[in-house]
Amino acid sequence: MTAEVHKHYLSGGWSLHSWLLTTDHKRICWLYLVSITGFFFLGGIAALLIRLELMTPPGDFLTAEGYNETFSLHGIVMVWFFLIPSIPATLGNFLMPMMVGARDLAFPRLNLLSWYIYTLGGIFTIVMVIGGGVDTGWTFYTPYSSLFSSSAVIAAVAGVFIVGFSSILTGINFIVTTHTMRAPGMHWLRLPLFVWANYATSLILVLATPVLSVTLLLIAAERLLGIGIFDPSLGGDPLLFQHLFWFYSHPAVYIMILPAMGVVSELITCFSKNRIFGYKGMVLAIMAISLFGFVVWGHHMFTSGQSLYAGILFSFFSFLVAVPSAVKTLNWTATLYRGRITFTAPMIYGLSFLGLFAIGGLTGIFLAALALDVHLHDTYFITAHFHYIMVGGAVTAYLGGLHFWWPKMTGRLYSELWSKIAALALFIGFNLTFFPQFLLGYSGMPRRYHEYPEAFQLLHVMSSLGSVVLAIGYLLPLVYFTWSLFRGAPAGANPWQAEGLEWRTASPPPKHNFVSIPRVTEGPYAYR
Amino acid sequence: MPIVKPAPAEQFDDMGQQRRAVLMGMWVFLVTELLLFGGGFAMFAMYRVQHPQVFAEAAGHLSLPLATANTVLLLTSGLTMALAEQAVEAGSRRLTLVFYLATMALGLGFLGVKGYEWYQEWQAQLMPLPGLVFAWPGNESQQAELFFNLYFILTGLHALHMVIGLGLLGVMVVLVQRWRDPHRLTRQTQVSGLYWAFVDVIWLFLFTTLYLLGP
Amino acid sequence: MNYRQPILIWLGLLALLALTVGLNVLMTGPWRPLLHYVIATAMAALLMVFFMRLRASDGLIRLFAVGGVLWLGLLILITLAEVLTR
Amino acid sequence: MSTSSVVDADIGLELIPTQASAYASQVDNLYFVLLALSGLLILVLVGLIVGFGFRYSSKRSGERGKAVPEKLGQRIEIGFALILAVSFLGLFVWAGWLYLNLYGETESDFTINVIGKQWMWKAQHPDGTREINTLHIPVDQTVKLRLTSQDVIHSFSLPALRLKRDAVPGMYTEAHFRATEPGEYRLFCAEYCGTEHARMRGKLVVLSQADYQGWLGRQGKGPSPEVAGQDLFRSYGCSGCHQGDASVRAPTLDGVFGRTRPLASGEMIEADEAYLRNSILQPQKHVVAGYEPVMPSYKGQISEDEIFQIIAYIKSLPAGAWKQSTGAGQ
Repeated sequence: MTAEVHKHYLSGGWSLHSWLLTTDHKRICWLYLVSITGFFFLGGIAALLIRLELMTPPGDFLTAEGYNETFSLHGIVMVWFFLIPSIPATLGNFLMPMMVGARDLAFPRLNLLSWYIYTLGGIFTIVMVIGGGVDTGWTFYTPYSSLFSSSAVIAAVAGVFIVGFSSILTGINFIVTTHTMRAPGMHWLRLPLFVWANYATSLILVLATPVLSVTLLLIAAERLLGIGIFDPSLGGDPLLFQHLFWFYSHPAVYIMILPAMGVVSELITCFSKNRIFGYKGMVLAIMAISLFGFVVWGHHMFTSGQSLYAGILFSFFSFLVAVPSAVKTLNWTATLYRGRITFTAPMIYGLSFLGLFAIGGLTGIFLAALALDVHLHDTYFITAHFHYIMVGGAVTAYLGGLHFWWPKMTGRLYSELWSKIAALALFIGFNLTFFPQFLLGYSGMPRRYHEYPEAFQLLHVMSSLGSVVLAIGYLLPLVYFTWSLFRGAPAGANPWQAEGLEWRTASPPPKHNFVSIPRVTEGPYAYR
Repeated sequence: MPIVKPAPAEQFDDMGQQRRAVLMGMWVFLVTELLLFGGGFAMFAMYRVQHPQVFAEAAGHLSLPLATANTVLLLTSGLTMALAEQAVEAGSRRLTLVFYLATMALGLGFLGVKGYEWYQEWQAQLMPLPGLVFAWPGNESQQAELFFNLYFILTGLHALHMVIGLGLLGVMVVLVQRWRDPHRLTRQTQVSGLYWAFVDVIWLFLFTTLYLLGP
Repeated sequence: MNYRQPILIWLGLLALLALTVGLNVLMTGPWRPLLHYVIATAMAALLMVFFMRLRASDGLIRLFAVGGVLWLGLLILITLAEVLTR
Repeated sequence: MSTSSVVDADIGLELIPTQASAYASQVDNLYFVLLALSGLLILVLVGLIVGFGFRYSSKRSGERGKAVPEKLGQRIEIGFALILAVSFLGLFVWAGWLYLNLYGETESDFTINVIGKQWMWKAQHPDGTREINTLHIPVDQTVKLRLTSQDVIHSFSLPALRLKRDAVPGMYTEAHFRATEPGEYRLFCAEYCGTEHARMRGKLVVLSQADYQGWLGRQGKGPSPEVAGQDLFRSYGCSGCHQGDASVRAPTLDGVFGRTRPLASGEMIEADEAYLRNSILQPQKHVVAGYEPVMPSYKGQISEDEIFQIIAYIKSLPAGAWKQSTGAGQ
């Protein structure tokens, strides 16, 4: 190494101006990181309140309205303000241009705009929702949301609508960047899987979000102007809303999990020092999931009174969409074979992801099976299933990715011991919280209940205790990450001996990512 | 006029790359717009098959002549916009301005006719807003109301896009007036042209769906 | 400048419009809506291929345009199929 | 807040709820098969991760041998995908078949009408007996549930029968079951429906047939739905057009139920419950051939309860019933 010190992207100054008007994707990543972390802990507090209420069978800690507003807040914040933007807007923003070998995203100013839309929309919603309360759940089912609820539905819907634009802009930016900004030699089959995953996610964002937008717009119009669209008394179809909502919201699940799969592919290859097993298969699986994900939405409606034929068709596709996910799990596991495995914190997150995602995926099969879904629909089994995918899967991978790329983003190392403790606490706390909910679900406990028959108390108490461990697991990284910013040891360009263009530049990277644009001569994960 | 040597924005390698990126970005954006309207079309389709008679009857209460005139206006504005694109490429500032202004005039004409149509429907008491009387002359007033709700939402959403388009053209007129960087203007004109033509395309399907599926 | 092509396209569009409105006035029967949509699609195709320069664009952009239409078709087809078999 | 108004079935925690019907045990079988399959896959996965973790830990030095060749890797992937797809296909068919058994058309012994409203379940038995938040049914009878809602979407959930069906405003949904085990079971509203959603629960009581008859006898029952429906038919003025001499203006309704009717639009439609309901609320939707679309809608004037009763009355009329009665009157 020469002694020459590059000016990196953080050395451009700390003035407010240099952050709030930046168009550097790496700085925008930090803006997102701050907003998203705020929303995550807000949603987390709501979750703890929910678990606290459910310690005892009667509704004694929160009123019925209070409970309903709390779980709605939890759902709305976590789905739209945390999970959907989480990995793409932070890690994706930081890494997409670096991984394809570009100086920035194709539209840097659009990128900044999308952060503003996201954050202002989010703050607006939070203020309105906490001030006025919304009790519809994150699903906004009509006619409850349009005609019966007396809470601040319009504000919530408007907020989600606004944030939708931010998703769309990010999606456009990633798609165009992947298509037009790749470095010389970086052809499609040399892209890291993280790029592929974010690309597929962007396709979903772009194709699905507008349908949600127009649907939410109509709920607002129905409440504000009395223009009935979903109103059964005008001959409106109560299932129409569900169709349009799930046309977005089912693919939205893949918006959350695909980037997570991308992250895990990077983690597992790096810490087993091995090529990914079946790269082409992985790419194919990513694209298959994102496209097939669009034709399974009706599996949220098996009990709703939709046509039985449609139910059968949707069930069939739901079984099909599970196959590529299973193949991916096989490939990750096979990547360990004959590798050199180190159990660093990011790797522990990666392996936790494998286990938790497998449980979440397999219970998804239970729910694709029509008759079984009828019994399990709207019970705690569902709650447990999607938390295994979204928290056990997406959030675990998000944290794993943060731990992996933290040295690159900051140039600092964090405490190894504490990071491993946090990763283990999360794994244990998560299972303690959500495994009992599978049992609750099969025994019949419906979701969104603020009081319940006494027989279910034991399992609820276990779940609530687990949530405390989980909360500690989430707070720890906040502490040692902050500590590392000031006291952490310098990381060097490549602390993990990882492959990938982002590791070939300094940590933190210079303003335009590379001193000179790299020329790519081989595929990703050249570990052997 | 001074010849400006074109330079790409700092994240791009060359002009070709920038042009490709900008056009692709616009097209992807238009796809999202398509799906925004698409949700509305899906709703309409669902209700059209559930209440076929009333919906056909209600379509008969809309003014086909006015809508046809509007379609002519919009198609013509598509022509002038395409000509504006050619004019800017040919480097003629005056012609570009003329075509831009013609496009805007035609667009304003469209909105005027649309407004008159809404006014007529308001007079005929077919506007289902709170505070207004909805007087449907036939049977099944509720389902007719559903039709008119969808009609006003879809045409309103389209009119909103027209207004945004007009705003965009207004900005472009100012930029053409200044004529700073012709390469950039060409790119911007192409993007505005794409948006304007897209609003045309949506209108063609709205016209077909709302006006032509009468009894 | 080449005025010929845009004006020809515009005349074609007006002719198609006259056709579809004429059909609406003169024709009855179950096939009429289908014809309306065929004509609308033809008009949209003219607009997209010439005014939006799809003909001169690279294949990828054409793929996006077609993909968007297909996805919309997916949404409409599946919901309609569900309603009609309910 | 008091919980006195909610009556839960007095049963403890059951990880597998009592199988109160043969169908329930079939669903459980599917569950056990899936549990076994998932357990096996998880075991293999965890085994591999732990095994590889030890065997290929970076602390063990030494050569690792060649990676799996790409061809072989692809074969493994495809083979795994195929095995899964085939077993999924089996599960799909099995689960779909059960689903059709639950919701599809079947012969039933009697029908219970259930209406969801914020925040209670109202059930009505064939003889007119009504109850709230509790449902008594006899054992070994095929019961059809016909559900609707008068406000928002609810969901009628009976875990012991592995049965759940949404009650949707503006729509009839159906499900049937045949309980085989007398006892008390839980009843929930499973679809979130507003403030008191969690209190919209009660119990299902499965009685022996004799006990059921006894229970019905003890209820102070009102008029049967047919009789109540006949009264409503008069008081809403339906008889003015549909009955007697006026029936030129409107179709007669005796014996109409279950028949296929030609419509003015040229289509044919079967006169089932949903059709009759639509004809009351949206009369112009399906006008019978040969009649003018002159009937006014009763939307907003008639409750879901009353519609059930009128339908019961129309169903009870055999073909020609009105002709005989008017003939006898002459």
